[in-house]
Amino acid sequence: MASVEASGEAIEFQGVSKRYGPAVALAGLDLAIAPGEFVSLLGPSGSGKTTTLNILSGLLRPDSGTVLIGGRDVTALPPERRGIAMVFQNYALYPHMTVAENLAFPLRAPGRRLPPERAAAKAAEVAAMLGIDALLARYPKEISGGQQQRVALGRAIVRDPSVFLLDEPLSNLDARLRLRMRRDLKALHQRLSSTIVYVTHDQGEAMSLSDRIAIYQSGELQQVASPHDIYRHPANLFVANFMGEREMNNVAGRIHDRQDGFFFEGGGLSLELGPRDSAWAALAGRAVTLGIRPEGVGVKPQGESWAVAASVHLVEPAGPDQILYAQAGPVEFCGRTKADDPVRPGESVDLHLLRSELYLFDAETGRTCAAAGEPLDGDLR
Amino acid sequence: MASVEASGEAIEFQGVSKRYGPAVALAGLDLAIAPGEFVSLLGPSGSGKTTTLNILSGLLRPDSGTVLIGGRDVTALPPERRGIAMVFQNYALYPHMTVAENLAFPLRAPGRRLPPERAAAKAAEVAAMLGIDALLARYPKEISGGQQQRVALGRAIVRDPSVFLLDEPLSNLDARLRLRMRRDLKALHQRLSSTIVYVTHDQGEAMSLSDRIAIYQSGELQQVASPHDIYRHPANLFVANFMGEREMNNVAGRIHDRQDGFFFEGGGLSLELGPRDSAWAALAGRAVTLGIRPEGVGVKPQGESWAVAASVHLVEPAGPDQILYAQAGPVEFCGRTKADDPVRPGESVDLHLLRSELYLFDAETGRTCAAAGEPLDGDLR
Amino acid sequence: MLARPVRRLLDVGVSALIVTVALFPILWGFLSSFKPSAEIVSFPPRLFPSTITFEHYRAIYDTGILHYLLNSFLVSAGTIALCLACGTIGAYALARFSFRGKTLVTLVIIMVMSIPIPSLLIPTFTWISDLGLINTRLALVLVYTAYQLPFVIWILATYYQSLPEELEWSAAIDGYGKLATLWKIVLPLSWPGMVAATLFVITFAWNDFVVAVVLLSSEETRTLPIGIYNYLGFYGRDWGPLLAAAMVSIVPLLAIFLVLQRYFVAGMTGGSVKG
Amino acid sequence: QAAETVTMWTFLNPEKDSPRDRALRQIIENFEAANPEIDIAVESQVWSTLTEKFVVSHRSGTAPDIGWIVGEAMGLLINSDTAADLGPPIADKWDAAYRENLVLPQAYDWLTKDGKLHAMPIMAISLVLFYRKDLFAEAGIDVAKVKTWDAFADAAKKVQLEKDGRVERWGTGLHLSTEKTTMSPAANALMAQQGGRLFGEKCKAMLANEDGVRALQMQNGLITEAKVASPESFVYTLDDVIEQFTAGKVAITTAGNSRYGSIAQKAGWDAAGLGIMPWPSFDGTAPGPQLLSGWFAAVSKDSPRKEAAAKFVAYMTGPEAAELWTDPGGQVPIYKSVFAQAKFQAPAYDWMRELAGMWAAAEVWLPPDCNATRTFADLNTASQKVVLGEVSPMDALKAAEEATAARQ
Amino acid sequence: MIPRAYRYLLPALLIEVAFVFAPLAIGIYYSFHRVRFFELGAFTWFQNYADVLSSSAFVNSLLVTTTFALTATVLTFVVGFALAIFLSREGAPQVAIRAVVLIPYVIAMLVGSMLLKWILSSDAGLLSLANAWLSLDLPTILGDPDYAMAALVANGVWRDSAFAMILLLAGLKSISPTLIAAARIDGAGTWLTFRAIVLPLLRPTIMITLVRLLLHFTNVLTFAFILTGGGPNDATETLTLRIYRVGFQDYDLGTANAMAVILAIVNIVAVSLLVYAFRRRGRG
Ligand SMILES: Nc1ncnc2c1ncn2[C@@H]1O[C@H](COP(=O)(O)OP(=O)(O)OP(=O)(O)O)[C@@H](O)[C@H]1O
Ligand SMILES: Nc1ncnc2c1ncn2[C@@H]1O[C@H](COP(=O)(O)OP(=O)(O)OP(=O)(O)O)[C@@H](O)[C@H]1O
Ligand SMILES: [Mg+2]
Ligand SMILES: [Mg+2]
Repeated sequence: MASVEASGEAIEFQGVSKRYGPAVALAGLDLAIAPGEFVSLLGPSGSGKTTTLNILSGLLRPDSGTVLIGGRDVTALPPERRGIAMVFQNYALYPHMTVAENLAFPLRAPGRRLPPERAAAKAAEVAAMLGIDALLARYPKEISGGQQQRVALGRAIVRDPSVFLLDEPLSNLDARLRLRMRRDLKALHQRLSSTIVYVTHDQGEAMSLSDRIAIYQSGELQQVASPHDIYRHPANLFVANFMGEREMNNVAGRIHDRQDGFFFEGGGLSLELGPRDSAWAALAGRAVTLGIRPEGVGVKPQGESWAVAASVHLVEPAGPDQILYAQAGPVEFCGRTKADDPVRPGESVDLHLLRSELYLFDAETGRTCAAAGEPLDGDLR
Repeated sequence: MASVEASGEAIEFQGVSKRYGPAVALAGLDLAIAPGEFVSLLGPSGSGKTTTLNILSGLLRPDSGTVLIGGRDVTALPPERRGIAMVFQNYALYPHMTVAENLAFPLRAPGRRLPPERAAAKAAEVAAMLGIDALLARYPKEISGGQQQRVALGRAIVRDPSVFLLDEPLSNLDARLRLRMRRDLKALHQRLSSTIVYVTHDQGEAMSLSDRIAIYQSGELQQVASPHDIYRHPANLFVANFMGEREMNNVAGRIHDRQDGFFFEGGGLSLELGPRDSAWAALAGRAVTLGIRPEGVGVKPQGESWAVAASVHLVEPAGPDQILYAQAGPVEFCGRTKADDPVRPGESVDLHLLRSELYLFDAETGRTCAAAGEPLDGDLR
Repeated sequence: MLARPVRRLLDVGVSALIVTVALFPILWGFLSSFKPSAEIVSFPPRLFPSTITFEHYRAIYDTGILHYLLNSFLVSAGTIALCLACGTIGAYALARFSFRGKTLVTLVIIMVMSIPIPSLLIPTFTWISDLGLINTRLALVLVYTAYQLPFVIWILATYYQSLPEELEWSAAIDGYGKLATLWKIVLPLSWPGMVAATLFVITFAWNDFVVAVVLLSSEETRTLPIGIYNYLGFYGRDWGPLLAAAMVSIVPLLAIFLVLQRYFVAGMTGGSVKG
Repeated sequence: QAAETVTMWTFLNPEKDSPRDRALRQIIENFEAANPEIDIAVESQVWSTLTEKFVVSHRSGTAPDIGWIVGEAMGLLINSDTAADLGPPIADKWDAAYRENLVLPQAYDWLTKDGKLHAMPIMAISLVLFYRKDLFAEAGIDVAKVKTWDAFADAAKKVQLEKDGRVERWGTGLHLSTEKTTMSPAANALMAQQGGRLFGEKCKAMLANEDGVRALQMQNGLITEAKVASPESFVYTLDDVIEQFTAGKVAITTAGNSRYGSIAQKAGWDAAGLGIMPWPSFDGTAPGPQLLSGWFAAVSKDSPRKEAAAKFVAYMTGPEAAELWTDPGGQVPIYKSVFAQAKFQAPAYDWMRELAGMWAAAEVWLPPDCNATRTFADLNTASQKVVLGEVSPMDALKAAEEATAARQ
Repeated sequence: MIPRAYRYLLPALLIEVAFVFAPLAIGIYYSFHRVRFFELGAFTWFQNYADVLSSSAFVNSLLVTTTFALTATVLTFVVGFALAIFLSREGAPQVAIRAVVLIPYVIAMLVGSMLLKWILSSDAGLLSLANAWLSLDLPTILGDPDYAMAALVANGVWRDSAFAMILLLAGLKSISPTLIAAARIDGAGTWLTFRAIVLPLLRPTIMITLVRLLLHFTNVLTFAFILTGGGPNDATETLTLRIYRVGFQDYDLGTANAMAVILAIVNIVAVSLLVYAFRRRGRG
């Protein structure tokens, strides 16, 4: 067999569940991934991402449901026959092998079995790409945490696999290196067009790498969509709050149908949403939660926005920007402005809430009912 | 002994070195940390950060040099007698103890020995703070990676230690949680005023948490300074390039002493630095590397800046901003602009290089010779 | 890979083979211990007793097997206690400290295991007599410990070395000294090694005849193997009680194994360290 | 006056209930009743290591006052000079009539070295041939006529039972293992030819000679030619063979006469068929030697209670105790006076009388100062070498002789 | 001040010195003397050693011991390893079979060998039954030098496989299942996983097992003593049996101890070589 297995395969989860005693790690996961797609799994700690990978790789047996790879039901297939490469969250390096041997190990597998020199050459090549070529003769316990992580990554990469599972493969690397690795992964993906399932906590990573992002919460898939859609059209309050560096500003309220149009009212705010004959009618009377990202809260009027009087009580520098916290009646708003915008704690300012950053969520179900300042016809998804 | 050990102690490394065979893990580290100070260690993977912590905690014996804690030479003292709490990069949870037992373990140590109920209560309290209170009865292998990391963190926190070493304690947490933890750590630090040494790869973390940041490269300390100084007054090219989300744009050149003033010339650029009688004179004739952060490269004139004609060849969205790559003669510039600045690949633009973001480094030593657009008298540090 | 039913069948077949080979001779002895004396050595031999008799068990009970059992129990318990007490700390030193003479200590371990025990008997007897320990259970405990300790240390040290050292580091950071760490962290994680060592030591102490017969001289201190051996009497072999006693002697060891076997778990260090 | 406690090591246990245990218990009770100033404390030992332990513990000063010594290890006792001289306190006091009463007068000479009587016999045992009277009768053999080894082989052939070409019952059992060895038929035959001797001057074994070759070939012939003994005989110990005899797998066997009781008790056939026959010889003129051994009592040389100990030994080995040793003990009396008693006229004691007669005719003791025990093993090795190793009998015997010599 | 390592090793070392090395010293002292009937005689320099080394019986026993120990060690190890793997799961049947396998190990050695001799003996035992039932004509086992050696080895394997099994099982349990999982993911099938992951990680345990088995089999007395009595024709007279005979039946402790010393040295050399071979081939 050639050393390039690649050209990705389709993956499908059908109603896959896993529980540990009373705790549900994964609840009826339905997820289809196209061949060659790069999908990131994102979600809070303990939400079932690793469980998903483990079930896909065959390390865990699901309690129910079916897993298909390349259209074939692999639910009962042992890991070594699924043709999957994986980076373990805890690395799982072979302690008795040097870095070089660790890297070359997958190439010794039956059916892949490269001649030793070829395998070593391949391993060295991958090591060079990962910047660990000076460590080839060391044992795992003789290298640093980040170096270990790179070995783990290298061991998965070296196979040129068609399906590729990565569980937070860059979490212990410095920013500079992480960026480079990201680029290399992207290149790899393009070269092999393998299917990649990627777990990460770094939204930037997920955004820049993925074709689609899957958001988990407590074992349940919340939304699967392109990075842009996830960011712009979150399916519900959870997704909206989870994406983005900081949480949205959330205000509970209700949509009022007044003579002069539809209004969001709550937390002392009253924001005009649209005229009487607009699509907002569908939402009239609903209890909703308003959400607006810090990016949508500024101190200068920009585009279409609502002004809200507030008093600043904290300003934090954040690189080229600054984060400000301001109290508007009962609501504390967090906003993000350019570092050179002159706001000082204690000042009274007019906060400008950008309409294009306005989201409304059903107060009961959390479902999104208005996104980017516009009402949605039906409920999303 | 009371359960609060706190009120931090001073730490000092004097010429501490550690080698592994031919490999130098730490080269003559000199570092003094004030009582109650929060110092972050930052540096590429494998640069000696963990080694520093291990030597400080007594797990590693330095080959040479002295370690002082609270003014006392502890170089020969075993770890258990140094009164230090530590979060291990690889967690090192006790696999045979439940989460609750893991958390309570340090409290039951000889010499601290809280009564079991008190210890359990304290552990539960810390668990609640870390959001793992539902997992108290689980064993480490029954929880997710991020949950394990939180247990490791909790085990260190629970002691209210006076010296506190954290080795990438948040790397496996999602952005949301990381932010909360960061805040909690800060609060903890203020409450206990313990001395904290913190290893991280997240510059944002380091910037927002630390009193001072120490930058490592290949076992050598490059600079120790406040976050602002590190960012604004990097000691050398390495530090300057390492800090910030992306590398600086680097251009090799020389400072020319012309009739009309001092000029940086190199890579096809010719930038006027200052008039003939300015402080630039000290640098005249030097071979230097120019450095400018992407944040200092825009497409709109802002403040004092130089304009450089270039053609854009790639634009990447990055949340509220966008990253652009543009070729100016032989030099590729990377810039950062607002997402709504209208630049498109293929366009020719005038790049504006902000003077306040200009750095010059001695080409030979890498030392900074001009920072934030101003020449330095002597060399920094 | 074989189809499931075939595998199952193969499993059962292999299991049956193992059980048969291991058990047959014992079963033969077990069944014989219920035969009347004359039938045990009868020819042609018969597997099952024609009538089941407990006479041999009564006989060993009458000769005071309970007392022998008690002695054996005391000696074994003492031996295992001493072996583990000295073995764990010794093994820990060997596994985790680097010190001058480590190779020498290893050599001593190998040396002690290399010595054929019979060659030590006479000097041991003289020496134990000089110490005034002759005919005491303590003497047995000490000598058994001396013979088994090197092996115990070796097993345990090897096991300790397979544990992630970071856990011990962590305990040190948490304020525990070496011995406390050994007790709280290392021991609970080395159960399989301890179980194996315990089993070997107890089996030796429980079954040793050679040393016991030399060092013990009174009914009072007599251990079970001497009791068993005594049925190889001057007036011929008393198979019935001999086998009955042997069967009885198996029971405690098997019980211990079944109890300890619970601790034979894999992946004890799972979830503890990354790497 | 506080009683003096005399400790004794024996393989018996007076607290238990075998016939011999009961005899010992009775003896001690009688003695203590008669000598209230002396208490006898018995420490029961494993028989096979008893003598060695007695000697070694004597070296380290922890020996009991009295130790029972097994005949085969008498050389150890005497050579190590562990025992006190029992002549003055016991034997020197005997008169002629007393001596006349002894069944085995040679025993005391045997136990005496350099004028010192090292031990006293308690019970005597000799290696005899047991046979199945019933089978002999069935085959029409008159045991009295089995006087030569040829006749022996014939008889064995006749009582051998074969079925489908497989041997169901061997004519005779041979114990030719090199472990736990005693006199084999070859040894008996050899000794018979050498006037009951196996050792010459300076403990030189007398094996490698024509007589030895003849004896060896006779014995091997039983296996290889007459095929009346199992080819596995080379790994059988005496115990193995006796058990086979008891089980009915073998029709004639060697055994210590002490086994009479247990064989009779456990036999898988009618115990009335159990008989003892004299050893055959080559010429049939005189029976083969009765090699005697048994249990003896020695008093530790360093015992501070030698006098009391000797007193008890005297009693335990005296005619009064001998009665108890015979009943309930089941031992062949070593005093003629015992046989004179009315209750020992019963038929159950016939075999003892018979045996005592054989002893009188052919009493033989191995020289105790020679390291003789394993010479029988050497002979067995020689036998094995000839059959399995294709070594000439003479060479094999030479090797045995050397092995014995190396041991002295 | 004693270094801590030695403080921890002290109790163990004291016990060894007191109850092994002290008697051993006496034993070695004996080996330079003529010791008959437990009586220390003249100092004879290396006379005992010279006698021993020039004796063909000694050479024979050395060969027997070597053959027996090597064969038994290898077979026991293989069987024990196979058992450990076959029974490595923690199901009830596995546990039960482990207990069963353990019985031959925990029964008094002497009784075990006696039972085997009984069964193997073609006159008293089951072999004869088998012969009768199946109309076979199995050869006499104990009466034939080669078969007797095989029987001796079988006795060893039968008894001590459980020992190897337990030790290896303990070793197997120390291997993290995550590593096995990782290997499976990497595409390694059962065999490669075993060879490349399990075996190397088990190396220290394997070494202990082999060393201990080897020493056990060179030093064991009971098997030969009971099962074959060293016969036939000295085909199974192991060195230990010979030492026992010379020391306790011939009462020649000088020679016996000289043999014991030689045996111990042979052991130490063999084991050191084994350990060295293991060390050399792997670190980490
Ligand atoms: N036991 C060892 N033997 C040999 N080299 C080692 C050993 N431990 C660490 N090193 C090397 O020492 C250097 C410093 O390691 P250290 O763990 O301090 O790095 P680090 O800064 O913590 O890196 P990371 O961010 O990846 O954790 C690394 O290059 C590493 O390979
Ligand atoms: N063996 C187990 N027993 C019980 N619960 C378990 C076990 N393994 C995982 N869990 C639970 O299942 C849930 C999902 O775990 P999983 O490892 O998939 O989380 P994750 O999304 O990967 O989290 P992280 O980002 O922290 O790694 C967690 O709440 C965890 O506590
Ligand atoms: Mg995870
Ligand atoms: Mg590190």
